[in-house]
Amino acid sequence: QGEPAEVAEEVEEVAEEVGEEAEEVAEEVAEEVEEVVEEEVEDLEPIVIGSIQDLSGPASIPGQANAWGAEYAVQVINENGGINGRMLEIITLDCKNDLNEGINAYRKLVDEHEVTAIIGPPLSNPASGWVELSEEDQVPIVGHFMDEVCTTDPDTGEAYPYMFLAEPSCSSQSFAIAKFAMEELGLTKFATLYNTGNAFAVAHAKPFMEYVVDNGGEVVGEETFTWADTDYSAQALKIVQAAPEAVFLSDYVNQAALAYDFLRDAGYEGVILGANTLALPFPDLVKNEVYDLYYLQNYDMLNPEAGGYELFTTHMEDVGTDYPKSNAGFGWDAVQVLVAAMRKAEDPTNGPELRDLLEQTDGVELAERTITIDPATHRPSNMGMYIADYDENMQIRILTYIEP
Amino acid sequence: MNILDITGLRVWYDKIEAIHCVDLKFEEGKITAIIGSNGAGKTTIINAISGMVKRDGQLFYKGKLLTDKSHKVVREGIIQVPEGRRVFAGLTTEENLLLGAYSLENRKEISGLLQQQYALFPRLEERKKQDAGTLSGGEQQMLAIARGLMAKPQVLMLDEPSLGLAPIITNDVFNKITTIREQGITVILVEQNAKKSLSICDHAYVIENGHVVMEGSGDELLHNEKVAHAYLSTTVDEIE
Amino acid sequence: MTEQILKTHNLSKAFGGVCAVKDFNMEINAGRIRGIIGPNGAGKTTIFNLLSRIYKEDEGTIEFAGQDVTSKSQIEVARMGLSRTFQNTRLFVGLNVLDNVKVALDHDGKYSLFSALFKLPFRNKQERMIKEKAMSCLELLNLDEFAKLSPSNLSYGYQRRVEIARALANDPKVLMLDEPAAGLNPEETSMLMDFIKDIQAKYPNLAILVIEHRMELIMNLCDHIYVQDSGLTIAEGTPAEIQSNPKVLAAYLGEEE
Amino acid sequence: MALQLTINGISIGAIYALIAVGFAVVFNIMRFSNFAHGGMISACAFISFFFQRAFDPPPPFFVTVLFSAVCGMGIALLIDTLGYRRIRLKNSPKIYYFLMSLTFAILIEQILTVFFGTDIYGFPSVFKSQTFEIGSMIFKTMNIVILAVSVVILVALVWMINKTKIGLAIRAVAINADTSRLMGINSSVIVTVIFIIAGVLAGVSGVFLGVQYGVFPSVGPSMMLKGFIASIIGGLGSLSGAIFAALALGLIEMFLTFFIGATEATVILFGIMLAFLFIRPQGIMGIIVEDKA
Amino acid sequence: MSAYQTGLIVQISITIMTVVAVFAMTGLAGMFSLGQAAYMAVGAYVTFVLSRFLDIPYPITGIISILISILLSWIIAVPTLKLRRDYFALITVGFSQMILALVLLFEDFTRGSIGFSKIPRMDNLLLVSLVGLALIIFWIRNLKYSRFGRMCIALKNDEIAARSFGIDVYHLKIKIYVLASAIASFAGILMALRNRVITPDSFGWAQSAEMQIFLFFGGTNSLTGAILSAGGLKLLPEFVRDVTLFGVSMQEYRTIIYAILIIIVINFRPQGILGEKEINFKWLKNLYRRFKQSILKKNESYD
Ligand SMILES: Nc1ncnc2c1ncn2[C@@H]1O[C@H](COP(=O)(O)OP(=O)(O)OP(=O)(O)O)[C@@H](O)[C@H]1O
Ligand SMILES: Nc1ncnc2c1ncn2[C@@H]1O[C@H](COP(=O)(O)OP(=O)(O)OP(=O)(O)O)[C@@H](O)[C@H]1O
Ligand SMILES: [Mg+2]
Ligand SMILES: [Mg+2]
Repeated sequence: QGEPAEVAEEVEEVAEEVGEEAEEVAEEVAEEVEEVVEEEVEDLEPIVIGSIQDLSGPASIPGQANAWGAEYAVQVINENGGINGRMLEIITLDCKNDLNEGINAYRKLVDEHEVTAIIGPPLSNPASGWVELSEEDQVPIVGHFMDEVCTTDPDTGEAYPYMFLAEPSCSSQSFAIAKFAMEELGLTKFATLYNTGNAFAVAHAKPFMEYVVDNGGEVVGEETFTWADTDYSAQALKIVQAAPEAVFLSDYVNQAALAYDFLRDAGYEGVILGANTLALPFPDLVKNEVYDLYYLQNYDMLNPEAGGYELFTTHMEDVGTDYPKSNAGFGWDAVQVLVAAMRKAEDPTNGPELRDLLEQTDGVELAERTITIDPATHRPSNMGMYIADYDENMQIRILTYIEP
Repeated sequence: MNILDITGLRVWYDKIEAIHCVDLKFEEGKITAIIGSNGAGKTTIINAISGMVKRDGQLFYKGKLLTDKSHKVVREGIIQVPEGRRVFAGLTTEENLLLGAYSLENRKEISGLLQQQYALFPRLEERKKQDAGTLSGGEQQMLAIARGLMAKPQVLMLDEPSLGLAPIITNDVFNKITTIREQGITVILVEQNAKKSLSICDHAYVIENGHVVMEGSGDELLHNEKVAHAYLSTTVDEIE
Repeated sequence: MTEQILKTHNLSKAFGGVCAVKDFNMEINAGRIRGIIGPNGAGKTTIFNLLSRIYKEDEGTIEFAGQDVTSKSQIEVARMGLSRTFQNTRLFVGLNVLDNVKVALDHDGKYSLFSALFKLPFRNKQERMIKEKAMSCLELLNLDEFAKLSPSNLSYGYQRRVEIARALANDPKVLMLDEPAAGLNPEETSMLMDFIKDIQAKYPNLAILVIEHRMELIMNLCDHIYVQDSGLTIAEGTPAEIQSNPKVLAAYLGEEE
Repeated sequence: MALQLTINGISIGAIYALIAVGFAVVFNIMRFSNFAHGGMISACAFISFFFQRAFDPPPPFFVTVLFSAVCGMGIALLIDTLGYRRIRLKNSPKIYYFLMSLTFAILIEQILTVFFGTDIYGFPSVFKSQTFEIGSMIFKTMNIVILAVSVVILVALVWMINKTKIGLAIRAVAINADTSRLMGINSSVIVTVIFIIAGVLAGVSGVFLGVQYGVFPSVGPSMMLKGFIASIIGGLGSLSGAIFAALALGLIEMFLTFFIGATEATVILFGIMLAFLFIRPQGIMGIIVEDKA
Repeated sequence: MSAYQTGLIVQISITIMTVVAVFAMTGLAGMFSLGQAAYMAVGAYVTFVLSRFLDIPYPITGIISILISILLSWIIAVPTLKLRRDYFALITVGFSQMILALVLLFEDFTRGSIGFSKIPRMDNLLLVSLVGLALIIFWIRNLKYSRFGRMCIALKNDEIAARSFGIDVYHLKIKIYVLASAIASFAGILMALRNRVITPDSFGWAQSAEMQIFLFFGGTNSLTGAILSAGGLKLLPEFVRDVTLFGVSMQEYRTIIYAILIIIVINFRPQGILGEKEINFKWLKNLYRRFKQSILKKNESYD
């Protein structure tokens, strides 16, 4: 019959034609795909940022929580697609709360890992060494070094171009508690007891006293001690004699707990105000009864309704501790601020561009609230503080939120 | 009978051998003198017996192997009065003496011994509350000997006991050494004053560069021409 | 020529209740050798310590090279040329033998800290001179072969010699030897004696003061001897006088064999 | 007010004294400043804290103190074995002990920091009331206990060192370990005994400091400098001097802080120390022995 | 070279400088001080505080600060060096505490614990510190082999004997201490220039103790030992930074590793790594000589 053979021939011809076309198409497609893929591969190279934290040394507890927060934030961001498709890589180095170490870590990140930006430590000592360096290298630093001197020049008040703070500063925190004490508690006579050797404590106590004086209050006692002292009973006695209505304690929790006990032992029965270091485990550390104590909190950490609840509980589970640490939130927040700027950037690895965008940070979503950075000071302008105390079971109880 | 029998003793300081395979025998209840020039190795031998330096070789004490732990050697009754006094400066004379009796337990016995030493060296009793470091050189030497006797030694090793002593006291000390022998104590005497020590000893060894070069009874050596020349800086005739 | 170089007047020193030296009067002329003997604890070393100003006297005066040195310090009299050895050897174990001798010359080394730091030519010249002088001193005592060794590797007898070499290095006016023959055997003692005589010949103006219990040495060398007992001078005189003095025999020498 | 300040000064002085004695035992006998003492105190504070917390209800206080003393002993032995034994066998200079102790001080603090962090752990309070009042004066119960304990320990130590045979041996070993061996003293054991004593003291101080100031890695070291100063001002070779100096230090510090201020007090205290040593170089209780040539 | 590396080199030269000064003081003259970091503080603070408030260029105030350190160390030395050795260590500890207290007291000038920042940038800091280091090593080496070095060792061994050779022990000690303190304060100025900020925490007695540890680690009697150990131990933490063991980063354990290393060395080599030895280049010279000889010989054989 011969038909099938003809058909077969025809089919073959058609197939050949189609094949040629298909090949062409396939080639075209492949080329296009290749182009696209090439572009994407370029995009997929991760953005490297650094994180300098107190992994060891005297501030390692807050430092490690900070490091955790930053790394966790990076993990979550990457899980959700990174920055416009690009992954983020974070390298954490130790600075031991030591200036020299901090500078070495900074140099290593900038020179060897060529990081785009750096997340800073909770304490100001190492950070103060980067003020000039970051400007010279054009590497933005977003951190939680709450001292004003890390973000603005103490002599001129101008902001250091590459230093940014992602949390309320020491002075705004002190203002908050002072405002609370004067307006809500109606107190006017205050005293302070702090460690002159501790930058954190000094940076709280001084603005606190300024605020009190500026708002018609009175500072009846300013007592100090240094790292070498372990006994504050002489200071406590003097404070009792001066009879203030409230005493402000702004040290780290160890010294603050001691100060609390010395005050109570000396017979002081008034109000005691504290910095955010007086959160848990403070009541476990003091021997006297805890009463009339009000202190600052950055987050409403144990409130399931609040935005940061999940973050803080994850942290507690992850590292196995009983106490929520606001530092986990600090690390998280700093990354959010940085990432927001990177998302807007044309080139997220360009330091000067990031810097300009960071200055315009406005309404960026943090663990709990949003942040807007004041371009004049490089510090948040919209973040207030919670005031908390302890209930009968020594659980944190948030009393109020003080607007900035 | 030999109370102490030493064969093949060697001692090294770092890599230098100071004592080369030496055999020594010490007879019970006798005085054995060891003489030799400076640096010959006399002190080293004494220290080796006390376990104060690392050593090699076999040491038999009363037929049994001797321990090399120095504090245990002392408990065995082998007591060294070290060269150069080495009293405990900062402790009183009396405390130094009491330390000598450290391995004894009986208090009565100790105070008896103390009285014996004071009788032997009255000067020490006068100085008993003084810091031993401020004693005169000779007083320190007396203290060192008395301290050795406080331990009720069976073997007493005296390393240059007459060093820095006045002649009158030197004579005294040598007399006392013979008295000590009479109490049945074996004495090993290392001395520069070869003449004196040879004249009181029963047996003597001459050490040179870490070897025993001669041995014999005290008299024999005293009358040996070589010894007289090398250690007495006299000739045999002069002695006679 | 017989210039009086060192002289004491009623020198006294007590420790607590113990009177170590009482009214000690002594003088020595250049070029002479004098001895001090006495039973143990008589106060001989204390006299040396007083003369070299390690101890402060309770009473009395010391005249050295025509000056009253009672108010001077140990360092000052050492620099004036009063040199000594110690009853127990006190060599500097951290330095080798040569450097031990150099140290004695160092205090009046002429170059300053500045030229030392910058290693100026002047310093090098001075160092060379110091080294030559120290070496010649060692050669004098036949110690040159030990120059590079640490003193702790030397036997006691050699250590004593190094001490003497060190004390001599700085051309002292008075050399005080505290029991130089202690720990030496008779052979070595007689060598030491010859050696002291050599020194005397080589340094005709050097006055030497010796404490010793070895009578052969004292009697051979000294032209005048002081005998101390319980802080007091019980006799003095020439060796012959001393040897036959009954007080000395009773207190110190004992019956000579 | 002056009376209350005096009481407070003596209280802090008592704590300095407890540390100074532990420090002085080693210093006076071994002739080196045992900087590891501070670290040992911290370590014992941690151990006793976890011991206390392991039981419900917690064991009586004196059991904790005892337990901590035993642990102090163990730590002292460990440090001795790892750190000091070889130095001793090699007869190295004293300065190596000092160096070793500095290194151990660093090591212990770091280990504690890495494992427990720098946060402080609060010891549950031992006494029902922290303070009691006599007239208008406020006394801290704990301080009185510490004062009593340090006096008892001191008396026991002074007695032991000056009056017993082992005390004599300890002093002899301190002067010359080699010659002591010739007396039949096992010098190695004696030195170990000294460290054990220091360890026991560190154990006791650890609990007290823990209760008083909380448990954290630098609780010992932060107090140690004061103990060091007191033990030396007290006079080398004198334990009782150390305790007097510690009390004096506490008092002076208290008054200076009250009337002049804490930071200024550090400066003035240094001046006083300098002047004191200038006037009385042998310390409060020391005696000067003229060096003999 | 990256700025990271030059920064490290500067830091290490500063450390070596201080340790070399400590070598002169402790290794040669036997004075154990725990207060050298305080002189670094004096150098750093005086230089830059004066420079800022009086508007004087810092090289000039730097010289003033060194002079002040000299004065201070002299004031400390005069009463204390007459006393026993233990007191000296104590006084220096007290001194370092006092200096830090003063920094806090004059907070208006020093900015207290917050730190004195905005120190000007020095472009050739690397060069300056290397030249400074070379000069200081040259000095101290010369010191060791001069009459002053010998006298120091003599007085360290036996003060009474040293005195009896006319060595003015007291004044010699003062001189060496003053020299060491001047070097420390120079190092302090360099450190401020490197860090661009000065905080009191960097100058505690722990820092001074570290210098002593470095010295003994290398060998108290060896200058080259001191130099090598200071350089090596200071670098160690930087090297360990990137090391992971069993999946654990060693960052936190850096100090522990470092302490254990020191304990091992003191145990098994108590005289320090180099002990008494000095590394010199004699062997190099010898090698060169031998090499030359062998060539000469070959040439001869060709003839
Ligand atoms: N600790 C040491 N290190 C190195 N070598 C030593 C040591 N002690 C002794 N020697 C050496 O060992 C040899 C023997 O010394 P030893 O002290 O036994 O001599 P001696 O016979 O007692 O001499 P003297 O009569 O001078 O006391 C000497 O050459 C000495 O230099
Ligand atoms: N620093 C001192 N403190 C107390 N007593 C001392 C001191 N120095 C010496 N003495 C006492 O003074 C006396 C004289 O001592 P010194 O050393 O001068 O005696 P010496 O004549 O040298 O005796 P020897 O020949 O035994 O060396 C001795 O009894 C001694 O105990
Ligand atoms: Mg000998
Ligand atoms: Mg004498």
